[in-house]
Amino acid sequence: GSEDTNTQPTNASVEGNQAEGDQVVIGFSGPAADHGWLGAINSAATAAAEEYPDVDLRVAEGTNDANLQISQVEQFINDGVDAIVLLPTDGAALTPVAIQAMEAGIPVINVDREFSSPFAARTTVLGDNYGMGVSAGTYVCEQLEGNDEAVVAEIAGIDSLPLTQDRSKGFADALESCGLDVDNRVAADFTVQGGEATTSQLLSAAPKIDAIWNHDDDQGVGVLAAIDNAGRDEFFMVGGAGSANAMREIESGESVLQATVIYPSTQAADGIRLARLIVQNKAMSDLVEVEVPKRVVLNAPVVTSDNVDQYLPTAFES
Amino acid sequence: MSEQKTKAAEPRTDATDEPSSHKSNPVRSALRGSSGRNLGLIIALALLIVVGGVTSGDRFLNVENMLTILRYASIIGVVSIGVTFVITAGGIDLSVGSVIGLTTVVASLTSVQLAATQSSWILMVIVALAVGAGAGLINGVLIAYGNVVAFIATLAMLVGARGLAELISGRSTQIVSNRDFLQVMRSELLGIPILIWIFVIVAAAGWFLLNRTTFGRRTIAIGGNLEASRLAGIKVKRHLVYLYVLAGLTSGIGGVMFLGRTTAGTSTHGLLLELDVIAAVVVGGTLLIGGRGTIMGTVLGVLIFSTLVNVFTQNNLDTSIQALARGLILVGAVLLQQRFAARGPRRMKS
Amino acid sequence: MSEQKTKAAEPRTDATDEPSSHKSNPVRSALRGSSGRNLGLIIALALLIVVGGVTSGDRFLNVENMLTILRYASIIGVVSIGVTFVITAGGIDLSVGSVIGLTTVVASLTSVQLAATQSSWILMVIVALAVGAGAGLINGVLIAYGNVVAFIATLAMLVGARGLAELISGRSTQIVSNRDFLQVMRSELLGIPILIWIFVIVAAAGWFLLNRTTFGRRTIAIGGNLEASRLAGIKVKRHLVYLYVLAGLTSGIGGVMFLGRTTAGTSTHGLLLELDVIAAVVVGGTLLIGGRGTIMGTVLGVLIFSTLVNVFTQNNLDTSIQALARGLILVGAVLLQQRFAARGPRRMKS
Amino acid sequence: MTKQFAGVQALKGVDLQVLPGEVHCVMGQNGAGKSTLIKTLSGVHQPDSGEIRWEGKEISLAGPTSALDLGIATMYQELDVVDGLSVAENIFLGHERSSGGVLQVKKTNALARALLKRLGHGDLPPSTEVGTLSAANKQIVSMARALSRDTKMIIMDEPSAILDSGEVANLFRVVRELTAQGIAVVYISHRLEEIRQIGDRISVIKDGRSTANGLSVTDTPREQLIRLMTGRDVENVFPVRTPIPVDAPVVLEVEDLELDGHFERVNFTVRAGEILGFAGLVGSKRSEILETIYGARKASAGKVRVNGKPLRAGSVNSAVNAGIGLSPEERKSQGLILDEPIFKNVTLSTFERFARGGYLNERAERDAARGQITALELRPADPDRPARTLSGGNQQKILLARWLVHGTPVLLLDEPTRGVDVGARAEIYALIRKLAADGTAIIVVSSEIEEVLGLADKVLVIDDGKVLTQTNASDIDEHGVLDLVMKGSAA
Ligand SMILES: Nc1ncnc2c1ncn2[C@@H]1O[C@H](COP(=O)(O)OP(=O)(O)OP(=O)(O)O)[C@@H](O)[C@H]1O
Ligand SMILES: Nc1ncnc2c1ncn2[C@@H]1O[C@H](COP(=O)(O)OP(=O)(O)OP(=O)(O)O)[C@@H](O)[C@H]1O
Ligand SMILES: [Mg+2]
Ligand SMILES: [Mg+2]
Repeated sequence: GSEDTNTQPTNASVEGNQAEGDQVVIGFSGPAADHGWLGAINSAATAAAEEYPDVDLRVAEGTNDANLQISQVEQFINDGVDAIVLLPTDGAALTPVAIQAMEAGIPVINVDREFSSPFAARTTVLGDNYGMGVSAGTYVCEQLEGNDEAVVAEIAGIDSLPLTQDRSKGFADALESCGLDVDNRVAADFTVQGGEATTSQLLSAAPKIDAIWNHDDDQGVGVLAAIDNAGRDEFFMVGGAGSANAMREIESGESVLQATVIYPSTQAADGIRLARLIVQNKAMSDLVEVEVPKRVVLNAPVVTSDNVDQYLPTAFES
Repeated sequence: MSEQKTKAAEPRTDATDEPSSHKSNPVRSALRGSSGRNLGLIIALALLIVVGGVTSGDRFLNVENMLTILRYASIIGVVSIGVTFVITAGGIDLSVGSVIGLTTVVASLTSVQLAATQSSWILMVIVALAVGAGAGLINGVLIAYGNVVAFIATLAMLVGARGLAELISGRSTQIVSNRDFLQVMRSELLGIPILIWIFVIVAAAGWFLLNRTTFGRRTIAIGGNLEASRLAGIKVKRHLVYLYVLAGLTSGIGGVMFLGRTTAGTSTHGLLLELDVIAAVVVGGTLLIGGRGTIMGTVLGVLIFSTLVNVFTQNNLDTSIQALARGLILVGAVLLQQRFAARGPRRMKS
Repeated sequence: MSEQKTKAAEPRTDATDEPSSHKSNPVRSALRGSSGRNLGLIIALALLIVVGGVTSGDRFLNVENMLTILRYASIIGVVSIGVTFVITAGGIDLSVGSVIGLTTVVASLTSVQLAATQSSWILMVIVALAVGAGAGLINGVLIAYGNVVAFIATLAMLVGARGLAELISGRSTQIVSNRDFLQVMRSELLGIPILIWIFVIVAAAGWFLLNRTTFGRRTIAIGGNLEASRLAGIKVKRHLVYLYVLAGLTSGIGGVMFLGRTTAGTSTHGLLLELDVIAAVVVGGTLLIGGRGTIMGTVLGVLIFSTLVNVFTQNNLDTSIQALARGLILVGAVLLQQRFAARGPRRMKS
Repeated sequence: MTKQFAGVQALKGVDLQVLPGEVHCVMGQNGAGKSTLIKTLSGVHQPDSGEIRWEGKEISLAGPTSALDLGIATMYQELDVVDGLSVAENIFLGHERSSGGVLQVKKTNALARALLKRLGHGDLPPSTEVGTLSAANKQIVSMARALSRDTKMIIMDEPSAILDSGEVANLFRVVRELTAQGIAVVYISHRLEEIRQIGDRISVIKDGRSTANGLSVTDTPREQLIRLMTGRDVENVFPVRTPIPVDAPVVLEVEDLELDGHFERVNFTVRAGEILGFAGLVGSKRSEILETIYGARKASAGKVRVNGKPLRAGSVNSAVNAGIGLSPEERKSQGLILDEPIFKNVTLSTFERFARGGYLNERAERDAARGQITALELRPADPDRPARTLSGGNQQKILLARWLVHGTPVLLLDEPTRGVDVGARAEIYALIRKLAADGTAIIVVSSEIEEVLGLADKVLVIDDGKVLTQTNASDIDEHGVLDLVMKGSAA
């Protein structure tokens, strides 16, 4: 449908955007769903495609191997899909093939992990990892105000991912602004088992803690189990990503988990919606712009017991 | 693997140490061979503990922290016992990690949890064990009767079980809501958490099974010389199936422990656990080509790795440096163990 | 591994098929054994291609898509050739994936890239190969002279090299800016991308080395019976070192290919590649206990897996089902291969 | 009790009848099909046609277990023990003494000790790991295993091949005990003298076919047996010694060689064209001495020189390069690559010669191997056959062929005729003699003292790692050797 005669950008409206347009074939490739958030990314992407009768989604096997993912994108290019939504295992490594797709006239929507070249994507949808760290750090600062000796621990995700590094940097920067720093830091691997294993070690290593930031709510299930097992509750914890489980904990008010910072698991779903709009030459309805923007950075709000009911409905079941 | 060399060449070297002293010394024969190897491991463990004590002092050397190490070790430990049997018989099981994931997912399904609430939490345990044993049965039948190489059959199970677990769970984490179950799994006995007890019991049972029963003898015999075992009238194929079922069963137990410890079932449980398990078993001194297996060694291997992780965390080490150090220590432990394996018997003599 | 059984028991069945036909038929003896096995693999591959063609039609059966499959296969393929040698000699190398990561990181360091820009892009290649060979050298020396079991030594390298790569790169992805290098790596020859040429050349060289040279003969002999090889005067230890260096070298080549294909060096390159590689080698028909190795089989094994992945993507399967299917196909391919391995000789006779 | 049997591929029609309480000898050349026959009887192979009758009833043996259940126990030609288990555990492998699956260690050990005592080896501790035993002791263990079953028939496939005369006497005593209890013994051996001593009846197999059935041992002359087996006459005499030229140079010098815990201060020289024999009992460390000379074990003291040049201790490569070849004691584990073709096994230490710049010339290799295959009458004469499919005697010939291709000036032969049939044995003797005549210095180790004395020019009598005496072979006889050894052990 990309050879649609209507070359003029439409004056977008919600109804107009919802209306069925030409058939759009979208290829989606992401990392292996080896942790809850990525599982949610996949499910949300598939769900988004199912909402639209005019979207035909091709999902490639999730992989952490750049070589395989490149091959998948090449396949999409060969097949002449209308758009590609790509959550790369490594932004830089997938850049050349994304450029190749763009050069072949296929718009690429880059999700979550950013390419190293501006020419590689038509639109980039990013969560704000640095912002997440800042939000978490700011919340911790607020809660610990006046306690300069406070012990702050951090349970990161996979250390080798740039997004983890960004989160940690944001967190450290925010803490610095109120005179705190990270005393104990461990890295889990975004899984429940990893969260549980590293946290029980962390608790053992740090007999007294005032605040913990855990990067990911899915590994948070394990983190909370470890805290429970150890019978510790002298601190409060801030989560990350914003799973429904975590929000229910916050809602209960009985948990050490007091807040979580949202990192939307709907990024790929957004990517798919945007891909459809781009291919059908539609624009975003509430923007004046006649085209889909080049870059969408999602907010990283803090969810606490005060506003949890507002976020719970859209939270992902990890 | 290149232990072939070791196997072919080593016995002679060993032999140099105990020539033709035909007297039957019960102590010596009880300790036969393995003692020297275990000594090396014990020294490695002691070194680690000293390092931990020196670098972290009381924070490391206290009962709570020791229990933390043991709790962490317990799941890997239980599964390692099962895998020790498989490896002793000359096989391999790469699927234990995935099978754990699958058992936790199935046992924490809403329907199972519902049924468990209505009857007894034991049901969840039974489901987990049954799923584990079932996966082991498939492995075993493929290997023994389908003649599929163990590496490939269990690699296929690794991939397949994980996929099935994702499919069943829809990739979401299922929270365990059965309070009785959680309470039991978190209880203590004589001040020691139940998880650790499970490890102790499985290890003791494994030791007994391997060293004191016909089942154990046959396992070693098959690993040492499959053809001779067959000629001696052992039903080798059937025995191999039992062994993989046993490994599957310990994965099931591991799954139950995971459920209790993390209060959740998910397809990502047990991810890459097989590497830790095999490393622990092999560092412990069980030969990858089969014919020699040691439960004590496996337990020590597991403890070394768990202590290592703990020491790393205590010292707040960067994960990359942890990886580097872990590689070095892995090699170091094996070298140490080998040194003592060669020396052990000679010492015994004097 | 339980191929011990296979080795001990299978040849007998083979033998019953060709009883006392004492004529030496050169064609038959050239094809002997391996032909049957390869036939099974070729059939498996053909089946896959038929499935791909039927389900996806022209989208699957076109030159571009075939090149896509081959480009993907090429990196795994090159490394698999090196690992085939190690496994043929009865060893194992679990570290190839990590070593690839390390080579890409070192070769894409700013200082190296700077030097490469000033002199020639060949420098980057040399650095990558040197790092790979160096890692292989450490593996080899540990295994041959340190008597560390290959599984453990290379597992330690797996963990250690990844840690080192993270440390060196500071966990960031380093972009390759050398245009000459990228241009060469992306060029084509006779319409075929250079990556595929590299695979073809390495495979051909590997085939020649294994089947036509003294080096290959030694490799097979050591895998077949290490002690007998030693007693026949072969320098077993030295040769083992060469083999691991060779595997390291192919990892280095794989690293260069990764750099060209992704234009980036990062410690996560090659993650878990060892599993794909070992699976391809073993499915190909190289025995894990050593003594039999087939480059053709390895190439077919690699192609089967690459085609499988391609067919999956074409058919838009749910990723969990893909995992499940992959497990089943893995077992299926081995069963098929074994069927034909047993039948092969009988067919040849008629 | 009757058994009729015909037709596995390797067996083209074999009949065998075994009566209770008799020692039934099965004879035949290497590769005749004896082992294949007994493997069908013990359920390892299934016959393609023909039938097996047991106590009058036709039976089919699905596997080793069904044979064992019927009361047929077998000692296989290849050592069938498990190295990682103890002696007692090996003996009761497959029918462990247990109560409810729990091993009764004490009982097992006691029973094992009793069995070993019966075999004249009360000194072998039941808890020793079998991997540390010599081949001969492993054979004892395997024999004890066969006896440990409640059997009606015991099949022994070349049980005496690695035993010395004392051990063989023990074995015979046990066999007589068994037959006195009405147990049938099927006995396979290439040593005709043994068959005379122990056998009641003889069946002969040639090329997979029965050529004689149930001949009486006493009524069949030796020559007739040999003719039945080989189809020709063989003079089983040792070839005449050719006098060694007085000026023949010393090729191999061994000076004060020691290996800690095994042997001490071994001194001797071998001249070109000379055959030196090592005589002694099993376990006297003769193999260790050879392996140390060869560098397969690292000497703790002493020197080995070839043509005056000292060898590097513990380096096989240096020994091979200097021109020493070893045909090891355990041909399967130390000598052959079983799944590789014959010709590659033959050229295992010489294939470099057939290569230019690393590129192998397989045709030349195969031709060279074929030359030796013909010369040694190796059967089957197909160089591409995997070594695994050859009979034991023919596998032994491969090892000889290996060093013949190499053409080393020094040859160390550890049990060169173990399991080799009478015909081939004579050929090997002649061959060894011819090699010596061509100037090769040779050391022969054999557990048959007669063989050592008949073949060698000079003899070292060795006991427990000590050289008791060094003498000309013509100056000593079997009794002399045994007397020396007994005295040596007593001292
Ligand atoms: N597994 C096998 N595969 C193919 N051929 C075999 C196999 N085993 C034995 N043969 C062949 O069958 C024939 C009989 O072998 P067998 O081992 O029974 O001989 P044998 O009489 O026991 O000889 P020896 O005295 O040397 O032990 C030989 O030609 C041998 O090559
Ligand atoms: N691998 C080994 N490990 C331990 N002890 C061994 C080993 N091999 C041999 N021995 C011991 O060394 C002694 C000598 O055995 P060896 O086989 O070398 O004697 P031998 O004189 O060569 O006898 P044979 O006639 O059997 O060849 C025996 O007592 C045996 O128990
Ligand atoms: Mg035989
Ligand atoms: Mg000997």
